Amino acid sequence: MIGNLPFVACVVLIILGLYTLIFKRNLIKIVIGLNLVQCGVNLFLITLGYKSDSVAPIYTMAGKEEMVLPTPQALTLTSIVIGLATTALILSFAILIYKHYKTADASKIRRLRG
Amino acid sequence: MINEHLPALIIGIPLLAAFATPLISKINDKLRNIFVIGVLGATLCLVVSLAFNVFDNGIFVYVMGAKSTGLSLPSGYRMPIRIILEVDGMSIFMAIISSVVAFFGAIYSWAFMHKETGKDKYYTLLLILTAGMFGMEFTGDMFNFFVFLEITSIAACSLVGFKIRRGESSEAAFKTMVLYTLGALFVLFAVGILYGQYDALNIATLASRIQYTAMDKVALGLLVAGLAMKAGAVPMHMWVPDAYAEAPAPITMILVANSQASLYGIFRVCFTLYGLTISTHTVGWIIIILGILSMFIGVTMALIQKKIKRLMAYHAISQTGYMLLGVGVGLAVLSDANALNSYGLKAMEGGIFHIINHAMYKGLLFLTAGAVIYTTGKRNLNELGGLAHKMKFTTIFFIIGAAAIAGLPPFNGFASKLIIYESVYKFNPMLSIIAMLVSILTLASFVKVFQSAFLGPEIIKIKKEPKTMIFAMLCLSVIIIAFGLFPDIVVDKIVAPAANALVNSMQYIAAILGGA
Amino acid sequence: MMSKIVRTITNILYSSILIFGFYIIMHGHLTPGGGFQGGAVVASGIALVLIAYGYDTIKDWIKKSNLSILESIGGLAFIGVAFLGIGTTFFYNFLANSGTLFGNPTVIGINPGDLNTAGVLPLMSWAVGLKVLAGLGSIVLLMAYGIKKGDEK
Amino acid sequence: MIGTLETGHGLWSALYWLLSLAVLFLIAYFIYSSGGKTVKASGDKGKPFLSGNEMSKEETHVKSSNIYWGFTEALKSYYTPLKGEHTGDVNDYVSWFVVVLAVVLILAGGL
Repeated sequence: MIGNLPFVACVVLIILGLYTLIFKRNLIKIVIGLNLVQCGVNLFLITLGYKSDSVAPIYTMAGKEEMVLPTPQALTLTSIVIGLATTALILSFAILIYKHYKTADASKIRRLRG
Repeated sequence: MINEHLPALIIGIPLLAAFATPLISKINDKLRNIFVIGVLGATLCLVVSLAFNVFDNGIFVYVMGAKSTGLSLPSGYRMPIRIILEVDGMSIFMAIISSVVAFFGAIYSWAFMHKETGKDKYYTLLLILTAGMFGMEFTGDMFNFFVFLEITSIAACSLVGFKIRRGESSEAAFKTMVLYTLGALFVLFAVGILYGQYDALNIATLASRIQYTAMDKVALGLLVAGLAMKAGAVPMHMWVPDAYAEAPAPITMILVANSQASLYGIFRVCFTLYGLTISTHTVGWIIIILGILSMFIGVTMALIQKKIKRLMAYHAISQTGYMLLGVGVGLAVLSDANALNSYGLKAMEGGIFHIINHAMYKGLLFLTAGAVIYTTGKRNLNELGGLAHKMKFTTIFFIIGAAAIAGLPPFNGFASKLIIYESVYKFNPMLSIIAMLVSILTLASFVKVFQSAFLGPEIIKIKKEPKTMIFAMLCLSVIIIAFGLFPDIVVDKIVAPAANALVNSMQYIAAILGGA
Repeated sequence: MMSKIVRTITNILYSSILIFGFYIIMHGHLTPGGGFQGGAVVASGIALVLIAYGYDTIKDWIKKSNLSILESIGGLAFIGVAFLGIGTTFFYNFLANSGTLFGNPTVIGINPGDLNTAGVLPLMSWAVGLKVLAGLGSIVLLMAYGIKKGDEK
Repeated sequence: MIGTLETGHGLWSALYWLLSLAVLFLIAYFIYSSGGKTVKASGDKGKPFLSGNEMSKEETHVKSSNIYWGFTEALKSYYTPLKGEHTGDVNDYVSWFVVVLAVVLILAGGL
């Protein structure tokens, strides 16, 4: 059971992120919600690669113990890099929107509708 | 020698050119434009030559970084460990669309973006977007698919918000980016679920191992929902009119191709990844329902729009519905060999044929809308009128595009819609009747655009449209008319191999894993 | 511009942050880390200087156009190295075990690690590192510029 | 024959269609040319009749929001909720996505 705790945590993170995305109106909070979902997914990936009693896959420290498979960690790293790029882009758009609309309230930023 | 490396070159050359573009911009603007158009033209040639290769020799496998290009399984391995590009009929079909659209988009941009600043970034992002689309279409690896999906998302949203002087552009880009990121994260989650169960990321290996357990069903739902959102299916379509209307016209044309690359993702997941195990009837009906909703709500919303590009964006949603309907019917009868041969395969051919037709005529329509906005500076249909007096070429191109999208013979839209109507009628007559009704409403709303923008007395002053814009529109019109006059050649040569590639998922698996 | 204390600490710290970042980039093929992480560390040094001294002071020190060129060079180098392997395949590691630059064979077992191994991977680490430090640095600078411009109105 | 597409139920050829269109056009032209040539469209006869109102040329242009007014008015009960759903609010966009995700998960999961 205790081994499944990280999976529960990542589902909780994703649900919290979706809650933030649906119910919070501040643009920055929406970005934070996206990042929460992303953290949940990253936690899920990194948990998949976890193996108890094994060492980090660093070649020069190879002992007798088993190594963790590095693929999920590589996936997580790639996902983090992509997440950084998307977050930077979204935040820049948030800055631009604030400059044009003079508000960060998503319910007031609705010139495009219908 | 160059033949062996075609898939890698098609992705690599636009990417290399993208990073070189800012440096070349420092020298000269004109040189940079010629460079970008030349690179995209060369990519188009490479795609065509790869297409001949694939149609002649079957599936093309390219292993990145291996000792030889086709070595997917080095001796002693039971599963591929490297990133593999796998090009079959469907992939190359989508790549043809992407490369044609990107090439004409770059030509059109020359005059259209003339007055803007920051054009070096514009062309860099355009090339990255193109490379990302090729990557999504060629890759044989689920995680790599996610990476290219995000590359296209980031490049597309930056281009949507390119005109930072307009608040609406930033608004559209923000909304689109939130949805794109969320959808891509769910795709990544699904990839994680699949990887956790089967220890593989390669699509062919996953397809050969998949059991369709409860977790696989969750992964399928996440993949279908995430990718359908990016393809613009109703009711997750709200970003489409925002993004399509605010992006510069040539980018809108490429965004259509980008959405279709996500559509390709749905088809690849449903047919190849889950093809052997899926309960095709349920998933097929999910896709059909999404398609019907998209068709109907898209076209009815389009009828009441006041802005020219927003109206066309709603039509893009509606036309996506036809593709989902055609291929969804094929998926629904995939396990029933009799039905598949009698009408399922034809419906898929219709849906897939509609993809290329839609990219061409919707691209042409967006380009004419761009020409209208460029010459008049107005987006609202209420302020337009009498454009046909001065913009004779644009008017003719608009008529061609509108007739094609409304399914008037002898243009290409009619040919693909006819296939969809007739084959879907055998599956379920109701669906076919809805599709015809939608087609009538499409014609009605384009009559409205034509009447209010192009006919009537001259009420506004306009300037003439530049030559490069006319050239790009002319080429797309020629393609549309050629496809309309000789639809059989297109269907036989490129559409039928694509439909067969989707149906025969065993071939896709065997190309990587040997005769397993 | 922040207080004297912050500026003094920044003066002491930023050189070691930069060196640490370049160390991580350089040892990407031996230890945890690599191009992205090292580049991010270097960019955090840029962010530290930006916060301590303010945008007006720093804009004369770090030019955005130079960062943009550096970013292009990083991207070009990465794809260029991938293209160099096209004699065999795209992304082929043609330097590994060749005995030339980064060409030593990897020693198996517990050892301190040899910097001169792994073929094209260190080159790619450097390319990615350059790209990330230039990219993140310009993101931080541009955001500071954008917020500042918004305040003036 | 080149240009003939098999559509699953029948055949379609754009070239034959164009050929028959040309024949029809010829017949129509024949009928048109055999008519009288004495009518002249000059003076008040050639002008459009606008319910007796005098209007300038610019005013005669029908604005796009006036086209299909009757259609949208008749389907008001359909359009009002539909337009109400397109709020342009990013929170609503995400909620629709989550709703569809849930529905697809339930359907695909076979519950």
